[in-house]
Amino acid sequence: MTDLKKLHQAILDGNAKASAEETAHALVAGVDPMTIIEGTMIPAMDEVGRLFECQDYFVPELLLSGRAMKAAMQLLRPLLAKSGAQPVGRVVIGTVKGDLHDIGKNLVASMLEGGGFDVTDLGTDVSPDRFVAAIGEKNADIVCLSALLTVTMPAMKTTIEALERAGVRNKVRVLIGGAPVTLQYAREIGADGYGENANAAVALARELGKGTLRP
Amino acid sequence: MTDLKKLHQAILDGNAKASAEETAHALVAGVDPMTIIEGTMIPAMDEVGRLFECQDYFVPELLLSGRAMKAAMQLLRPLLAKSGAQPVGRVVIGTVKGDLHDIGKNLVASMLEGGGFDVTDLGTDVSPDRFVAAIGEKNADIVCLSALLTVTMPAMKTTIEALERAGVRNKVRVLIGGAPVTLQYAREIGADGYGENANAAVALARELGKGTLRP
Amino acid sequence: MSLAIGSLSEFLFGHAPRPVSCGRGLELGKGTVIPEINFTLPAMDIDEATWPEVRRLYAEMIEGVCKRAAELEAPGLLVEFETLPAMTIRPEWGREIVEILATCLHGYYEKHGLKNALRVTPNDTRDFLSPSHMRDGQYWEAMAQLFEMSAAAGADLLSIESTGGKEVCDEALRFGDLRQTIFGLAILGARDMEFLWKHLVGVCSKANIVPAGDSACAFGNTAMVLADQKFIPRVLAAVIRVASVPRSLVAYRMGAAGPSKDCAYEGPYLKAIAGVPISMEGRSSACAHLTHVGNIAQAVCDAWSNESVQQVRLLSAYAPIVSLEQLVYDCRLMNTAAAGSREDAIRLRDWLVESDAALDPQAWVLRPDVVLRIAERIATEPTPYLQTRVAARCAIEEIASAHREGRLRVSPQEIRWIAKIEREVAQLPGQESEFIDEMLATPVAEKFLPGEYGIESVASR
Amino acid sequence: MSLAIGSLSEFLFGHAPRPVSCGRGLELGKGTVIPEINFTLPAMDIDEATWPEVRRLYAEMIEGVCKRAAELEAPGLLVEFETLPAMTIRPEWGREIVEILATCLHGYYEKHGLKNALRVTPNDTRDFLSPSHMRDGQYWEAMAQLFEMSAAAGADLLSIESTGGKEVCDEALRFGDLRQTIFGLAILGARDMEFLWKHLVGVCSKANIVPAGDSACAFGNTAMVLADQKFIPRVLAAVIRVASVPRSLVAYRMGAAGPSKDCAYEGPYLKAIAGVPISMEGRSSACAHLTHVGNIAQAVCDAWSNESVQQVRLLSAYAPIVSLEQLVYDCRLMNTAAAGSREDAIRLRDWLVESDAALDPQAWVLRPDVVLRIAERIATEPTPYLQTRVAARCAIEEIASAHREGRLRVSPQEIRWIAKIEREVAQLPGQESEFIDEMLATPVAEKFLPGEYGIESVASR
Ligand code: B12
Ligand code: B12
Ligand code: SF4
Ligand code: SF4
Ligand SMILES: [Zn+2]
Ligand SMILES: [Zn+2]
Ligand SMILES: [Zn+2]
Repeated sequence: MTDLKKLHQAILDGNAKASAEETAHALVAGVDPMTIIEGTMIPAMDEVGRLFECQDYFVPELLLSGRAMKAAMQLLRPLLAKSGAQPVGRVVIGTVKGDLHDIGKNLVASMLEGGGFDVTDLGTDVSPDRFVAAIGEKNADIVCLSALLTVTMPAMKTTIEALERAGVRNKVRVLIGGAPVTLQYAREIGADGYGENANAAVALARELGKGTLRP
Repeated sequence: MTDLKKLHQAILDGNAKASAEETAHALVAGVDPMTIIEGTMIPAMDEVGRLFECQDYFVPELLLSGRAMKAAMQLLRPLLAKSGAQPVGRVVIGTVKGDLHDIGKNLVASMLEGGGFDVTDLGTDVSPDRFVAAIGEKNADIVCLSALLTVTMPAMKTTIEALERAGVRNKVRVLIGGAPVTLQYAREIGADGYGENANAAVALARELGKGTLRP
Repeated sequence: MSLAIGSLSEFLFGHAPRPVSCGRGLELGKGTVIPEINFTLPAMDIDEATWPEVRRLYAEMIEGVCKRAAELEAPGLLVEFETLPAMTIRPEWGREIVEILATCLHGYYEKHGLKNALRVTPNDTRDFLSPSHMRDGQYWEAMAQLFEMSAAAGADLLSIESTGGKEVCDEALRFGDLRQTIFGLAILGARDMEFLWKHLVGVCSKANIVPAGDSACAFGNTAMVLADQKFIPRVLAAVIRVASVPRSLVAYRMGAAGPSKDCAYEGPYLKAIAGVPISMEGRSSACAHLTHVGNIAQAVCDAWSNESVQQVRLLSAYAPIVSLEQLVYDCRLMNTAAAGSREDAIRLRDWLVESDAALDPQAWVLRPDVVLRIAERIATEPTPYLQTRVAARCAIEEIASAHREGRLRVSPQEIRWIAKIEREVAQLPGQESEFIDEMLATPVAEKFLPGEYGIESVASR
Repeated sequence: MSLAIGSLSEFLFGHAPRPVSCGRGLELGKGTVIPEINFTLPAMDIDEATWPEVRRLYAEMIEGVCKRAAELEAPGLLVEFETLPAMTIRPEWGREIVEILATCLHGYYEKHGLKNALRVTPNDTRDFLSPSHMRDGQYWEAMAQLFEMSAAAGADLLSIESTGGKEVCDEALRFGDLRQTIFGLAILGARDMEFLWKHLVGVCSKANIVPAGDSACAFGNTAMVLADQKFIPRVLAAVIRVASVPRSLVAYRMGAAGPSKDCAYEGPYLKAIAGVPISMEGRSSACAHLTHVGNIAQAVCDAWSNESVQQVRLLSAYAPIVSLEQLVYDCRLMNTAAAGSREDAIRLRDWLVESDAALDPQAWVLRPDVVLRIAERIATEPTPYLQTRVAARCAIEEIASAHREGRLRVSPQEIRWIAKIEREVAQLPGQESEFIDEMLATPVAEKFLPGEYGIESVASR
């Protein structure tokens, strides 16, 4: 059990190397993979989330803990039954056509991943067609559009129209965000939700997953 | 002729009493009414307009000259043939429902009158129905709507809709203005024109009268 | 009556002879200048259908400004809620918004220690009837109700921008008629203020909250906006500003305590005479009114405000948050300068003054030295009418002499207005009753109901 | 290399050792602070269909701000036109707007004597390809063309906010990785700046206009915005700001003359070292970025800017006019104080400084005294990399000691970051080539094309 405390700490510290090592030790010592995950790793990530929420941790710490968690999972995944944990949902995310701002979008993507979503990041300057294609390929539930320029905001509308034309609009929930975007705008273009920041994005994606829409 | 110079000066000074007196003198001296109007009064008012344009005169001076002109006209009108000067157009103006700001609207109304329009001022807080009724009664060509509050701007749209419902929308040109109003908004609600200030309002009303619309 | 502020060196931002404590730990005039923020709806209808959205928007606005005020460690925050007509006519609506705002403010005080207070300013709807009913009728009833409801729902201060006399001033301004303007301000306005503020002070003292102040906005600011559009001369607007002082003073005589309203640019006079803390706005409120007194208006303020800004999105954030941030930095500068020494505060004050004063007569009449000189003359007169008469006279004298001495620039077209105004002022009767009788004999009398201002008696005398 | 500014008492707003004359009678750094206004489109598409409307909007914006600047008798007006991507990718569009703006500015100079100049800042579109092509390809070609076309169409100054090195910094910022950030700034950024500014200075000297300056906006301001959202620590953002100085300095070494870009908050360092006039923004640009350096950013500026604001309607006027008015009043205050005496200018400067400095490390590193100390150390190093290394080290030292002495507050969560940054800085190699080799061996190398920065040779060494 002492070893698992070290794993806990390694995740909190965002130390991927130590995290993998401690996981390996535990496995060698015969600890059940599900015990490692549920007894140690998930509580550790919950703790990280809490520290971030109360603004004790910053994003770098959050991301590094995420990496440490991933490093451990890499060892555990092959040992878990195929029927194991399903992702909470499948998300396709990108910055719309004409826009290269991606820092906010990347944060949203990371947080969604941290929140258990399976995230496909299409990058920046993504055309409506590429969104349509990716939804098909990835069988996505949620599409996240980001825009930081007032002159690329209209591309959000164009993208939603393309989803309609392609007949996939009602298969997905569309979530939008970025500094100039507002709830009013989301309503105007018929998006399903608007998130003010990355935390809101995760909460919202969860809500949408449950089929409950924002007003 | 010396007397008509005095009349000219009385109008420039905005002195209604002197203006009426000098007109009476001229009539007694046998000057033809049309000569008084075309030879003296109209040039005087043109001069006033010019002084206002180049910001030498202020609105009070403009309005007082208008009053002086009116005082003279009161003596002349009965002597003119019925077939005399037609108004440039018939305008119905008012501040929309819920809004009491009327200083701007009043200025626009005065300037339109000065510009030769026949103006019916419905006052403030004017409901769409009252606009519709007045258009019928006055056989108006142009309707001017004013709004100063962001929360009464939408009443401009409602008013235009009421004109449509009443079947009078294509009989009139709708001109809108007031501090929060923009050209974009005018386009959005299907108004025929937007005027930034009272001078623009007159120019625009003239243009609309000619059947030429703004972009 | 002697001035509350005896000398130029005591006439400072942040310090008022009669400080005010209000809300949750907020103090005005006790040494620190506080930001006052005001915000309003974007272009939209207010009706049953949109009401939930209206509520949401106010909640969003107050949360946004409080959050940023806490992040920037504002020394305190005064929030003003000016109702829109629909919220006064249906006071239950106004009350709901007051509650939303108060709840958020309480939360920020408790969680973040943000000292704050809520000023509620129902808008004066009495002129929805024409001629206006000032003391009865549905509009007065609803407005009076909103005052009480606001006090109960969490308002810490009550204000109004009352419009008594506006019926005659609107026309007077258009015609540049100073005499008629003074009738609206000093005869009608002052009487209405007496009635209204007696009532308001009563409401406040029952609820144990602060009766703050009124603004001659419907007169002074209308003139200012008209002058900015070059429709009336700036010299006239400047004289009207000073002539509005006695009307606004009535509130304090009736028991109001300040802070005055931000848009009452006559504030420095109110502070000099009544000693109350004042709220002012200037370049900070360019979002609401463009102005030629952007810096000088700040010189002796106790709260510093943005007047009002809509909830529209700018590149960084919503406009009210942007305004709040700018106010906080302005206050930081003033408070830092003042923390040095009184001399430093005076220096900053004087730079604010000198940077505007010479360029516009409207700025000139806000010079602290000019204010003290004219205020002293106002304070010696017994009635609002006589105070207004002397205020107008002193104002045009100060402008004329500053112009003569080359210290103030007056544009060539305006110069003939100086003489015109001097003439008009000289012709104002020495007796109030004479003035009233005279005005009641003109068409002006058709514009208002004398009874609503309690003046039949005088007229029928 | 010794500093252009030798002592704290010469480090003032409005005065720069190497003033710049540009446009129509405009002088920067010669004693008067000038407003610099920037504006942009509201939410809309830019395409063939909307292009006439885009043109109309720019004409409306420039007319609005010029008119108000003339009314307020601004001491001069610098207008910045930052292109939007569509206007750089299709440079003919950018040129059309330049022409519209220049025509209006010429008119206001002739009719109203408004001294003015037009700064054109094509936006850096080279990262539309990933990995970016920095020195060839369609994006570079179009951008290069726009510079020439702008110069011909009426630009008086050229600027850019170049993004060389951003490919690696974006990720580095997210992970709070100072080492990788410094690689992006000092190795990639500095090399790109050398290439770019050589080109730009050439364009300008052919056209006889002013090569103004660049901004480390993509690095420093991204960090600032992330810190404001509490995503990364403020101490880190402060260090990154100072670490961006050597990169931005390259432009001046290559012949740029200033004024620096408003959003380059590293400006005071550029002024201290290169002596060029600087444009700054702070509370005045809250419309574009919220900030924790609202006052201190103003302390030694030569132009004072709003960064950028959309053409949205506020209650008084369009937002650009509102921003312009606020800038003019801010400049009036500075110029009035400075008209008194040098001591007065220093006083105002110091209040601006003291009002912010203690509250945030990002403000602390903009203190004029801190700037001079660190600038001196930067100036003694021979290469951008070594300059950056020392800049980062000095910045964290200054922050740590100010914190220890209780002069600067650092929030509890950030304290552990001070040690972390000190460690990271200490580990930076003394040899540039060593650093490059090391970084090229990490996954970072996949993010950019070394050849685009002219560094194959080093790597293959
Ligand atoms: C950093 C930055 C850049 C960097 C971009 C780096 C990068 N890789 O992204 C650089 C320097 C390259 C850049 C370039 C430009 N920029 Co820029 N940039 C910024 C800046 C300063 C910060 C943006 C940022 O990263 N913020 C931090 C992140 C974390 O916040 P965020 O993006 O808002 O994201 C959060 C939320 O919005 C939300 N969110 C975001 N996306 C989504 C999606 C969903 C689905 C949800 C639910 C939530 C969500 O969650 C995020 C985390 O909380 C902003 C200023 C600002 N105030 O925002 C300007 C800004 C956006 N840029 C602007 C401009 C003009 C430009 C340029 C055109 C400049 C030029 N002329 O050269 C170019 C255009 C580039 C292009 N083609 O897109 C303007 C936009 C003006 C306008 N008209 O729209 C801004 C507003 C600056 C300004 N005030 O003028 N920029
Ligand atoms: C004077 C004034 C008042 C006076 C009105 C006097 C009167 N009889 O009109 C008083 C004090 C009564 C008043 C009251 C209120 N007001 Co008010 N008022 C103003 C002020 C300062 C000036 C308006 C004005 O007269 N300007 C001078 C005239 C000449 O200009 P103008 O009206 O823009 O008109 C010109 C052009 O727009 C154009 N034009 C106008 N109409 C038309 C029509 C056509 C067809 C055309 C072509 C052109 C055109 O030509 C005119 C001449 O060039 C403005 C501030 C501002 N910046 O505009 C606020 C302002 C409009 N008021 C405001 C508010 C909030 C109110 C109140 C609700 C305040 C309160 N809480 O008590 C009440 C509401 C009253 C009501 N029910 O309508 C806000 C509006 C905010 C919002 N959310 O929309 C403003 C913007 C002030 C602010 N910055 O906060 N107000
Ligand atoms: S103009 Fe300003 S201040 Fe005056 S009533 Fe209107 S809102 Fe209130
Ligand atoms: S953030 Fe400000 S400054 Fe930076 S690129 Fe963008 S616009 Fe230019
Ligand atoms: Zn007001
Ligand atoms: Zn106000
Ligand atoms: Zn910028």
